[in-house]
Amino acid sequence: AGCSSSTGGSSESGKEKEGLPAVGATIYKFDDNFMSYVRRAMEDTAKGKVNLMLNDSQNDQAKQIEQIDTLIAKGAKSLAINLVDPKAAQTVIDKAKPKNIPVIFFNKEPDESVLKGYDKAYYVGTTSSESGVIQGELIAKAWEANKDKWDKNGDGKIQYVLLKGEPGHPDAEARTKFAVDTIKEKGIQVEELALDTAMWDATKATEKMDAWISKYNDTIEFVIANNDGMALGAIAALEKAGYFSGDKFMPVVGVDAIPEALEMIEKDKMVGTVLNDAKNQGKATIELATNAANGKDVLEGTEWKLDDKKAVRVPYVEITKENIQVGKDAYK
Amino acid sequence: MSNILEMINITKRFPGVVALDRVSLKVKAGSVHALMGENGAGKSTLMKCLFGIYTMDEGKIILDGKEVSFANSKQALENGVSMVHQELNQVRQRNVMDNIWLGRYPKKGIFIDEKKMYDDTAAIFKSLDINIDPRRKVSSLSVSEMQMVEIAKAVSYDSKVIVMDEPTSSLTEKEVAHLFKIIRTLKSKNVAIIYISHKMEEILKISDEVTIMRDGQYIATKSAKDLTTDEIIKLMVGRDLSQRFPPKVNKPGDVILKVKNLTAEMQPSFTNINFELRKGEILGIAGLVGSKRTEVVEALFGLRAIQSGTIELHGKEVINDSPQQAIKNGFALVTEERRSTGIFPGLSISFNSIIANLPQYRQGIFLSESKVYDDTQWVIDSMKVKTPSQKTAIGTLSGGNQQKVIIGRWLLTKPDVLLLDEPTRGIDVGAKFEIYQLINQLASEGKGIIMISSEMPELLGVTDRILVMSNGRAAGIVETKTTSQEEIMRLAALY
Amino acid sequence: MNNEAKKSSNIIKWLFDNVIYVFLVLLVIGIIIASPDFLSMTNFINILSQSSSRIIIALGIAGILILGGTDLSAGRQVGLAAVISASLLQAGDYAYKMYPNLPELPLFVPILIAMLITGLFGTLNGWIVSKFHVPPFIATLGMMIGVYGITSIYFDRPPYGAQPIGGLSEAFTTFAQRGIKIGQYEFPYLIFYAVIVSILIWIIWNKTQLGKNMYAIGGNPEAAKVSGVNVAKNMIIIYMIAGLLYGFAGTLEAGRVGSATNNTGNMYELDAIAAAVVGGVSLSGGIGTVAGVITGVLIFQIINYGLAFLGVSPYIQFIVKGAIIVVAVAFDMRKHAKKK
Amino acid sequence: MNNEAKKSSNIIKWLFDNVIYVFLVLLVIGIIIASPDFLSMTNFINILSQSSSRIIIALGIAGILILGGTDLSAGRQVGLAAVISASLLQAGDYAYKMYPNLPELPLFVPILIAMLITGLFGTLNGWIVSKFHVPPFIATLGMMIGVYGITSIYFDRPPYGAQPIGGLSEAFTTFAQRGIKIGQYEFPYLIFYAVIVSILIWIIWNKTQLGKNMYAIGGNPEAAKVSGVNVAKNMIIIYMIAGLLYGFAGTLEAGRVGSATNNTGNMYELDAIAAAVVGGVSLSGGIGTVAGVITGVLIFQIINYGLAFLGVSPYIQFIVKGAIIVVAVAFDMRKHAKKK
Ligand SMILES: Nc1ncnc2c1ncn2[C@@H]1O[C@H](COP(=O)(O)OP(=O)(O)OP(=O)(O)O)[C@@H](O)[C@H]1O
Ligand SMILES: Nc1ncnc2c1ncn2[C@@H]1O[C@H](COP(=O)(O)OP(=O)(O)OP(=O)(O)O)[C@@H](O)[C@H]1O
Ligand SMILES: OC[C@H]1O[C@@H](O)[C@H](O)[C@@H](O)[C@H]1O
Ligand SMILES: [Mg+2]
Ligand SMILES: [Mg+2]
Repeated sequence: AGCSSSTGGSSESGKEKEGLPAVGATIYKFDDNFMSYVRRAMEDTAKGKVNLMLNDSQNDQAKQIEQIDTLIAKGAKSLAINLVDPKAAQTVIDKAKPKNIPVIFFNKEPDESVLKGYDKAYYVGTTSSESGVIQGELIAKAWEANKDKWDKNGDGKIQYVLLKGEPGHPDAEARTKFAVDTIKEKGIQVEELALDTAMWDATKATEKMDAWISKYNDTIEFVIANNDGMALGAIAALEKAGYFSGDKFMPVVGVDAIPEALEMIEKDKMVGTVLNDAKNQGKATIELATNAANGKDVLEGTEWKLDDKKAVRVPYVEITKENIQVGKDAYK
Repeated sequence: MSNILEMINITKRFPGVVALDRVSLKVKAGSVHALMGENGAGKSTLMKCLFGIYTMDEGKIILDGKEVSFANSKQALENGVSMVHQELNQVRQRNVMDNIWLGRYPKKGIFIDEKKMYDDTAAIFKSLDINIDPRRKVSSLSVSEMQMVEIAKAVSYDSKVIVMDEPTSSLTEKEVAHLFKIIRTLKSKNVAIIYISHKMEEILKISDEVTIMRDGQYIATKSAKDLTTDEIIKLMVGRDLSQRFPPKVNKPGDVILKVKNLTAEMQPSFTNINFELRKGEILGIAGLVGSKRTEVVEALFGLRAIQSGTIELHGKEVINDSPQQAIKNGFALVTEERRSTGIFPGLSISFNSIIANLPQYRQGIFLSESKVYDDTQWVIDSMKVKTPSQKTAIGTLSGGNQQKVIIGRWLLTKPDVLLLDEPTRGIDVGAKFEIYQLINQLASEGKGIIMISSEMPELLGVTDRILVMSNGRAAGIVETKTTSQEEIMRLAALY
Repeated sequence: MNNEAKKSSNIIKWLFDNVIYVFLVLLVIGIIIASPDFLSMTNFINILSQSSSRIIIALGIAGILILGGTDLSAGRQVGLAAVISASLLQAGDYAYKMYPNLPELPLFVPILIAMLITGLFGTLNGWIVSKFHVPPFIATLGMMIGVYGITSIYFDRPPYGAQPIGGLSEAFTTFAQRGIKIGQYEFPYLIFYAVIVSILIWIIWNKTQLGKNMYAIGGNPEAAKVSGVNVAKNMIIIYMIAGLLYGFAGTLEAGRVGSATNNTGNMYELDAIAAAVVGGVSLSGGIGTVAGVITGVLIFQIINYGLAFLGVSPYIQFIVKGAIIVVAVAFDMRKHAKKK
Repeated sequence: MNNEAKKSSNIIKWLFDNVIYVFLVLLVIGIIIASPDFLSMTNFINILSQSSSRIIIALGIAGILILGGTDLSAGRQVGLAAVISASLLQAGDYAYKMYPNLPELPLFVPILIAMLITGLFGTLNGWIVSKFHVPPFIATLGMMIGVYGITSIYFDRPPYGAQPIGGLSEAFTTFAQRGIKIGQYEFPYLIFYAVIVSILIWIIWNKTQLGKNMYAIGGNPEAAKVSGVNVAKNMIIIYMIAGLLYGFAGTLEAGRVGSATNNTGNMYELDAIAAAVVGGVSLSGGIGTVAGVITGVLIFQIINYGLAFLGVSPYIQFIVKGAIIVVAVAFDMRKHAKKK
């Protein structure tokens, strides 16, 4: 096991890398669907520019802190950090600041005050809540257009069940809250039939959905999932119960826009999802980190702009059948 | 008669010990060959080398004219060697016939032929006159029944050579007689038996030849006809041991323990046991296996719940509802099953010596190292434990030496009442003598001692009085000086 | 004792010996009282079908427990099999295929391949444990970590990276999601697979030499050895069978959910071991029955399903589930306590 | 044997008995060969400080393993303590405080509260195991699930819901993140805490009655009972001590990371048990040393740190890590094999 794996460019020779500035990066969890795309974009962008040292924090903030120690010990010139737990940002800065190493946080947003406390700290990413808001808008729009079919009991309210990700996970919490809040803001009444955590997991989602279908039968009018994985699990349960054949239908939404979900949307088994723009998140992260590592202004030579919170914002995009190509393009 | 088995110059080393140093053994077909030696002499190790459990370091084994060296027990069994192991080796969770046919189940196609297993077991038991249901779980058998099952299993292989490593350690006289009958039948079928035992009386009765080992070395092989017990002992121990039992010097005094109407909670067990024990007295308990002797002492020691009855110590009632309480009240118990309730196999001699006596070593919150060291050394010295060091794990000692440590453990607690359940099981004559001496000495110091034993000579040689139990009841208490083996047997069969 | 008393004491003894089955019944009654509509054929079928692959995994692991071993790699092996079978069973027209040019294979080929691979890893477990005397906990922990690495490398690849492998072929989803219609109800094939596996395992455990050896090795390895049992060989086979079962269960998981990731099966071993123990398998080896294992799995699944069905809040579910497990086993242990 | 030969055989014996320490040294040498700049004071300090809370947890769990038990709830207890101590130790001026009106408490108060609570759960574990004879695996599995529920309920509350608890007070982060400057290097306090805990535990295990009783219970519970050991009481105390240690480690984790969530500590028990076993603790009880446990943790941490330092790709890291663990123990087991 040599050092060859520390960047995505496997074709690169070790020698070439020696000369490149080192950027230390952590991904909160390597096998996260979405982050795997961000990671690829980072690797692609890094090729030939920096020596990217990638770490898998395995969803454990303590492990990530340790990896940062290691990266600093290995002489990283800048850090690109995908926090496990956004509130741990201060600890990261406490480690980087004395050594004057710039930090680009990405994908999970630290508190504004923390970023303000270190002039070499920036953020690239979205706002967790945004995916929830967009999901909520998507639901509201779809509901308004199909109310006559979907409001099975005709009471004008959405009777929904919600599959939540891991409790305490910032995305799970934000999506759960903002999706429902947004629907309500659009003036649609809702009634929660059931809410349970399926831990981002398709299998668990299938099993929860089995129980709910049995219990609520046709009174369920909407299935909201915190991510596409759980949405797919729910669809498996629904299909087993006879949905999506004949005129039995159930609107299901998720977040992530993974290929499988796009397929479901095309087959009319899913109403929509929310695309996280992985490509641009990864690209922006590395571009800023590269500049930082070279001691340049982080934005130099890039198309990105910082907002007042020292953040580069990469927006979420709503995906439905109409703009499905946008989702597909993300995988080109 | 030709030698069916020759073991020549076998050497076996363990870290820190040379267990066998060029030991030889020649066994004739159709004979009973006794293998004798003190605890730790290397008898079991020699047999384990034969049986493929240990790999010998040097030496040669010739079986039936062919040189062999078994890599595992399977090969030994397939080549006509079977073995009754010193430590009971059974799968207790399974039933008797599963154990008997383990490693060689009869099959019908790919399935096990349960019916054949049952029938064959029943047939073997019938021919050996054993009365145990083949479908019983082994864990529900008494120790002696387990031992009989082991013997039946070894016999059922139709081997040329059967090793019996202390087969009678848990058997009573009646069962021993039964075993001897089995052995004689085997002999008549030209089977050779290697017989290891510390029960002197048995050796001359059953064996044709005797090989004696000492300290891992071969000493001599003689015809049993030409030997006396004393000669064997001399060869084993390396010096004269004129008497088997030390002279009795203890003088029973006042009553120390009074047991009144003791009845166990979970029946069937003992009922209505009454007896008194005096200071300086050694009270034996005799009885057949299953007569609940063990359960009585377990109840005295707080290991078994009692339904009614009282225990008085020094005239005051005591309630031993746990061993801890019993120890506090000055009781000690050397249990019958050394392996399951005695030793901590992975832990050191030192640990095993002092564990029942910890409160004595406390200095503040710590334990005094030096006291621990001294007491351990006392156990090793006074019990003549054969060990490389205090730190040696007890599990690697020979069975007899383990037993000595356990007895030492309890002597350290300086009990008023010492309960001994088959204390000399598996212990060699020399060591037995030492243990008897210690028991005597304790008695002379005014302790009360209760000793369960299935060895009649031992009971008659050591005790002052004997309580005979029969079927959970006290059949009578006899004076040792005036009683006889016949009287005890009669009482034991009373109920 | 008179006859009456004897009879009632026999019943009490029976109840004690079968506490765990009694517990299962009480649990169901409890849930029904809390929510009478729990008592429906649909729920019954759901629970059975959700239990199916778990039963298969638990039977695999239980064999190892009875041997006196353990297997932490079970869940990751399930995941590996799920990912492999899913990747080989994507529908021909699915846009994001892992192997775009792979024709649609007959169902049994990918299932066999997946089983073969996990069977191999199972064998490797058994080999390490029996030949190098590595404690099963460590051997299978190493395997758990290693297999996850392998699965991830296989899974997280171009063209699509770490994406759930979906778009499974119709044949595959039918195999794992459909069932046999009896009257108005559809009994999922899954249930039948579990039944068949249970019967096979029951036969192995009770009627074959391998089974008897398994119990003997777990009960007293020394005794087995000196009785001429080839301990290593038998251990390896039991570990191998477990691997095969994980492989089969993994393909069922993929098919049932309609997709697989490298995280599929994560921690399944914990549930499986727990279910086996609740069902009376002894962690120190030598003891366990097929019926017990199945009961254990059902208890777990009824708890999971029942709490979700009752709509108990997620956090409270954790607490209740933890408590029920402990109480179930505490009750079960009374049968041993009684004997003293 | 002549003197020379004896000497060399003694060395061989020593090497065999201490294979695991030898392995540790070889591991370090291997990494240094692969990357000579691994040999630096910074790396050394990093590894030690990263090992600190793990050592504390592993020592807690190792006591239970020596008892013949196990503890799956360790990680979740660490999480509970982390969340509790963090919530009570937020800086006065931090905007998102869980208790907006709570004044800044002296450091030891929240630490003690956290330890008290986990000490209680530890005691509960011990009580269930010893009084109801529930197998430790099940009792602590129930506890693991239940404690997670409790932590989540505590964590997911108004005013801010399930948000990571950050903004820890200066005193707290200093306590866990700073250290003593010696020359140009800062030795984190963490290391000293681990050393102190190790010494205390060493004393308990080796010099006190409790320690002897612990080994006795693990070595042969029946014999321990007969020898007058109050088995239940001693077990409960050992479980309680483990709980206290998890509590302390949990507060260190929160302080070290600078925040805590209900996921903090998840699965730490697995690493801790594995480290203990690699360090020679027997899962069947009765055997284990403090030095061994520390070595086990260091081996794990050096593997983790070393692989990351070498830049081995994460998925490959899993495979290498799995293999190293198995090999380490396989080597260690040769000392037993030798004796046949
Ligand atoms: N596995 C082992 N490891 C280390 N030493 C051993 C082992 N087995 C036996 N020994 C040592 O070998 C010697 C011989 O032991 P062995 O068990 O053969 O004696 P024995 O003659 O059968 O005694 P006993 O009559 O007490 O059964 C003893 O010193 C014992 O400590
Ligand atoms: N049915 C049984 N199930 C389990 N254990 C048993 C059973 N019967 C006897 N035992 C155990 O076997 C041992 C001896 O049994 P018991 O007390 O009946 O006979 P004993 O007269 O004490 O025999 P001995 O003195 O020869 O050991 C005891 O430790 C007892 O617990
Ligand atoms: O932590 C895991 C989760 O992370 C989210 O960001 C993602 O949308 C989910 O699909 C899931 O992968
Ligand atoms: Mg409605
Ligand atoms: Mg012997």
